[in-house]
Amino acid sequence: MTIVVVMEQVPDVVEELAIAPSGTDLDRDAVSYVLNEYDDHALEEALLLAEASGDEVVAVGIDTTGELDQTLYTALAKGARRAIKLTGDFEGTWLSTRAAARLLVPVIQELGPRLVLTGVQAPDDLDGQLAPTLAALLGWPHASVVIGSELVDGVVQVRKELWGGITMTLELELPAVLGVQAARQAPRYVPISRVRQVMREASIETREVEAPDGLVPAVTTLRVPEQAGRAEILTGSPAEIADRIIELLRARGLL
Amino acid sequence: MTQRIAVLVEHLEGQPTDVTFELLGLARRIANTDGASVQAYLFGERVGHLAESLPADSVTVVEHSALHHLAPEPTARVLAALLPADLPRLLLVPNTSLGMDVAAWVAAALEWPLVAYCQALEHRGSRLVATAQLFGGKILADVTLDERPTVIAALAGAFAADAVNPGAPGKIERRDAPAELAALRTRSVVLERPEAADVDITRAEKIVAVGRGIESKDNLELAEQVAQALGAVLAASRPLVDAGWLPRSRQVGKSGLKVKPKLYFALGISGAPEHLEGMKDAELIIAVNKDPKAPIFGVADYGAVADLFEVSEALLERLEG
Amino acid sequence: MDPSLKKVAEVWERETAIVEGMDISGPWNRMFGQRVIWDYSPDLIEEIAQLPGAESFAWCYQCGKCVPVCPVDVVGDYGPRKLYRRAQTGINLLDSPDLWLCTTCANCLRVCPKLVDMVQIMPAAREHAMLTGRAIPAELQEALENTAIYGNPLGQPARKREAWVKDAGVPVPILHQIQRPVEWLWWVECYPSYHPRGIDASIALARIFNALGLDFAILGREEKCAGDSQRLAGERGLFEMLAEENIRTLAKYEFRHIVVTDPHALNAFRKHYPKLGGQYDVWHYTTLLARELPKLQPLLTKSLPYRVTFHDPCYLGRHNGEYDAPRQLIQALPGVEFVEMLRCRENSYCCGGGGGGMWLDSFAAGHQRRRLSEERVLEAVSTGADTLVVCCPYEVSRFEDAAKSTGVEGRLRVRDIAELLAEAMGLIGEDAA
Amino acid sequence: MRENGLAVLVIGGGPGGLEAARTVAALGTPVVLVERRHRLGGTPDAEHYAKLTHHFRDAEEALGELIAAVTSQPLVEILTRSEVTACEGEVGNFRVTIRTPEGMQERTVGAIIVATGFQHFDPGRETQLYNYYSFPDVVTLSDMEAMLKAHQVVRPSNGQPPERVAFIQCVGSRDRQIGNEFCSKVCCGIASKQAIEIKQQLPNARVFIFYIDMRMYGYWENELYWPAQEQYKVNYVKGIVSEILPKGDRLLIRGEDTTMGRPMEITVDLVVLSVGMEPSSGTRQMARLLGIAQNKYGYIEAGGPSGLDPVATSRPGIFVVGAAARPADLDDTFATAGLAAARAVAALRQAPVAAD
Repeated sequence: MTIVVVMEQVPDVVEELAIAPSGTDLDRDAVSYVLNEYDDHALEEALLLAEASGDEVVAVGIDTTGELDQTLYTALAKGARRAIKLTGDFEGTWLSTRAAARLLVPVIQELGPRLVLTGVQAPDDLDGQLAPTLAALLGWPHASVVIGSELVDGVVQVRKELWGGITMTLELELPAVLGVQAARQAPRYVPISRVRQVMREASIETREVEAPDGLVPAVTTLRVPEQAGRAEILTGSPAEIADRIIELLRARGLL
Repeated sequence: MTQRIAVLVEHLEGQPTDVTFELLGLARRIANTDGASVQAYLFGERVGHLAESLPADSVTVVEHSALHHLAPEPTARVLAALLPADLPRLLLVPNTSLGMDVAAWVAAALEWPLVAYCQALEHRGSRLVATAQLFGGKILADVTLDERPTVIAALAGAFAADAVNPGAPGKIERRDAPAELAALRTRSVVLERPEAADVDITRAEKIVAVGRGIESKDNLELAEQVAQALGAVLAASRPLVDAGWLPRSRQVGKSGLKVKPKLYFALGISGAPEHLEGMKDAELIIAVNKDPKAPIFGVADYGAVADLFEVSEALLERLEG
Repeated sequence: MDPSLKKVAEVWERETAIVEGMDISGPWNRMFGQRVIWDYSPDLIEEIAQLPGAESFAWCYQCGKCVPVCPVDVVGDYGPRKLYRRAQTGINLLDSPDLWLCTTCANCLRVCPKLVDMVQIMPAAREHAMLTGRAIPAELQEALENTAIYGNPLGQPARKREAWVKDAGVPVPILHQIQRPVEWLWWVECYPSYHPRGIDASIALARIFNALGLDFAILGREEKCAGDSQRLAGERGLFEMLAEENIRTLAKYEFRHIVVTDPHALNAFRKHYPKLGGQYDVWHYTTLLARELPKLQPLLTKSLPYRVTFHDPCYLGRHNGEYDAPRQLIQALPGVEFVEMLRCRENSYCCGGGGGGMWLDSFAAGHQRRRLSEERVLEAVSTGADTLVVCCPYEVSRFEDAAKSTGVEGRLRVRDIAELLAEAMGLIGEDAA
Repeated sequence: MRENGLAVLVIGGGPGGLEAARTVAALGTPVVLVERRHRLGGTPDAEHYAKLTHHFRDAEEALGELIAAVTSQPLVEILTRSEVTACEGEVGNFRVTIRTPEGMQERTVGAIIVATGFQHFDPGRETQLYNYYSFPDVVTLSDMEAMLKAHQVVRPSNGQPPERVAFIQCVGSRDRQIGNEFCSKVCCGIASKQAIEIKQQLPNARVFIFYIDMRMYGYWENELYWPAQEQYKVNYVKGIVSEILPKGDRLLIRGEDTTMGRPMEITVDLVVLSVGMEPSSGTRQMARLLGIAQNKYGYIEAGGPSGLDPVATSRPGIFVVGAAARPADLDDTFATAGLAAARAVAALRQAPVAAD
């Protein structure tokens, strides 16, 4: 049986981000892309599940960057059996979550997996997270913010993190969609030697797809928040400083 | 018909969460401008009694055992069943672990627009503009809403919980559980609370972190008191862990753990790059250090050039006294 | 919290612990139970020895010469010959913390009668551990992932690699901007480009180069980590990827020689890039400056009232044979009194940063009485020196941290040779560090 | 220089005696070679050596060449199944009595070379050292040589090839209790050589060598020890075995792994005791008969007045070869044989011509 992992490359927020002249997207020429860190956890969780169940992991991604191969080869090197890349007339665009889900649904239906895993969120999913969106379009049960899962007797048992350490354990009938916050263990390391070996020996299946409606998020403008780079210095006596700190915490609901 | 601004009530173990009131406050401000009314969706098992405490014009109550913990599938299916008929102007859902699953699912199922990570929602002229935090908070996206009903997944803590009911308690409307709940594919939902002994600083919402400025192991007690008063866990920079004052599981930084709490309160940490690497993504960083040139002030949102012991004691007086 | 730890009064104790066959589990009285050796097998030795490059692992005949000179054994229970014996008694190196403790300092190889070459064995064994899916220490994993993504172990954006240049106060030409041939291509490397203390040394060196009228330029954002320490940490593939990219980049420009700040880059360019098609004339900056001493000497006008000692970087000294140039430079500094540490030149101690140790600091510290860097700064202090001079970019931050954690912070300053030269030339102030 | 026509008597037909006889004859002097056994070849032949240390020469073949070189030499008279029973006189005029199958013979010889060799240390029925006489699967180096020569390395108890073989070094050597305070010199090399041969014949066997310290003289280091460890995966463990206990139908050996500082208990199928050398009975007997001094261990005292001559005995004109004087390998034996031959011929030529 099959477990699908959806993997996405996203603009690297470590880099300084600039806004394109259009005002509705990042300056994509200045952006560098990395694998969405949560998708890396989704892959790890999928591999852990598959190692226990004997399922086959298929990594699927939409190539919006022209650089997705590296991500997919890495997934293959880590233990995915197949990798499928969707390509189309959307390279360099900011794909909306809804559009991504629409592109993915036919592939998922064709693969007929019993689980779809993807990262809980991405830094650019303005119109919602991918996992629940996919679940809605597929009509499957789902849970996000997943921190652990197990396939037991035809269901998946999922640990979903709420807050303050509280977790919710759900049993979902299969097939189901999971949005992974953290795999049960840190994503494994695969040495580049292995990735390079896979690049020589394995291949990525490519599917040309049509761009759907609502391709990009409906942004009016993007802007950089006004934020001082350095700390605002609290002055006064220790008592006054303490007062200010408490005030700041209260204002943010931290007290 | 009056337009409605709808809010999904998030609750946990019989208590509405703080963000529910923040969203009700936001809904009220929008409604006041638009002449709309505020409608709360209250789903759960035996939660009807909460309806009266909610500052909304009307509370739509659906009770069913499957809704006990607001699990994603049942909650989303109820909303998807009710919304096409109710057609609110906006549906406000908290962008929390519970809410994010529901918001995206419902919006996709109904093909309604959605703005997630919303930190501001305000009128600009006649239009509503939602502002979302993207790219790790480095970019804000303004989205001008059109006339279609729209789902807003709003960040917790971003809006003031200042809503008051203008008039009498709202109208309470009980609805039957929709048929979809009979055919759920989510089974068995259980909540677990963490064991008190476990401290995992990577998951802590609030961290009080101490560095060499704490001077001696005996002084850790003061920092521990500050942490307790703030509901935070205690963490440390490398030298303290090396000295064996705290276990390695409390070490923040390159060679320790990477943390992203809502609050990082740094006491006596100068901020070596190796340390900053582990905590610079915290949402709010407040640093107290005697050295005005301490690099920690380069990443902190707020800083105080002061004696950490004096500030700690002043804080304790206020928080405990 | 490690789940096997439980709190007993004020200490944390492990539920069970077997160390080198000694079962030290038990209540706080720590009664020892000794484990009998039930079997010997060459299998685990063979598993390592069959790896290309690691053949010599099976050659050890337990003479023990390596152990006293192993810097890791000085602060823990390690030593190459012990690895062989542990393997023989059933402890798999691939699953043992020992796998990650070697800094590839090469001091064992220097004395080994049978040429058991840990400098080759360790990378091969580590790569094999990675390829067979064994977990690697998280710190190292992060550094390797950062290097793969960003081209530097710090996880800093490539664009910021040249950001220090604007603070240099002197021209630092960048090749992709000037587009002309230069005499010297200065390979700055990662820590001198990104780490604040590394940048201090880079600025000092840029000013010295300018004062000498050297025709030089840097690659800036196009430079990626030379990758030698990643290779030694077991990531040969990552090294090859970086080397191929760097060789392609270097092919775009005309230059006659490369001068490197980092001895690890020197080692990579001298010994490993040629195998991948990159042939360069590479100099460490101390070698270059020592050659320029006739021009440099008259510029050293300010007397520095320091008592200094010098730490030989493993990859400059033992690996590449340069012991004299740094000493010539130090002895040229007016006013400076130079004292040697007990372990210097060929038998110099190791800072702990090589072979991936830079990214295994906490891991290693968990298996050692004290850090190698701490051992070294204490040795430096014992000479009566007030300044520890270094010329490898790993060392400034390692030794400064060590000075803090050993409590000698106020008594010992750590300075790059370039910083002292620039200070004596009046190009930087004493506090520029 | 003058010839008196007298022969040199060589006592012992092992490698040392053969080489001495060959050299004396090659120098043009007649030889009488006396051997107690019915055939030449000495201990390597009597104990069925497989291969010789250190060139892995086939023992039978190498000895065959040596024997042929002597038997084809007309100047050598060979007396097998013979023993010297009396000797009197002095250099240039020794009158010896030899018991041969044909009867007693009297001969006058000018010089005598004693090449009576060694015997292997016997672990002893009374001492029951390592239970050699109780446990069939405890054997000695010479037992193993015979098995290797027959290509039949098996456990004597059941005839099955062993999976695990352990050598225990220094059995009967370097031991004040036993009285053999000397190192037998060859056992480390021979154990390593045998370990290699065992691995050649039984590639899946595990071979252990437990030692106090490995004494690999000269080229034995790189020709025996290193290949055994590096190519044949022989496990060398520093720490001598204290005792062997029965464990089911196998053997449990107990000792300390001194490098690791930990006790060890290893189960094996076959134990080889690396027994050392002692002077042979012939050596002791001839020393008494010839009136030459022995050291406290029974070896013939060598060195001469200078202390530096390894073939000189306490009596002028009588010379000693190889393992009759000290634990010796074949190199030592051949070197001293050649030297003894030269010294004997020289002594003969310088001695006064017999009165008759």
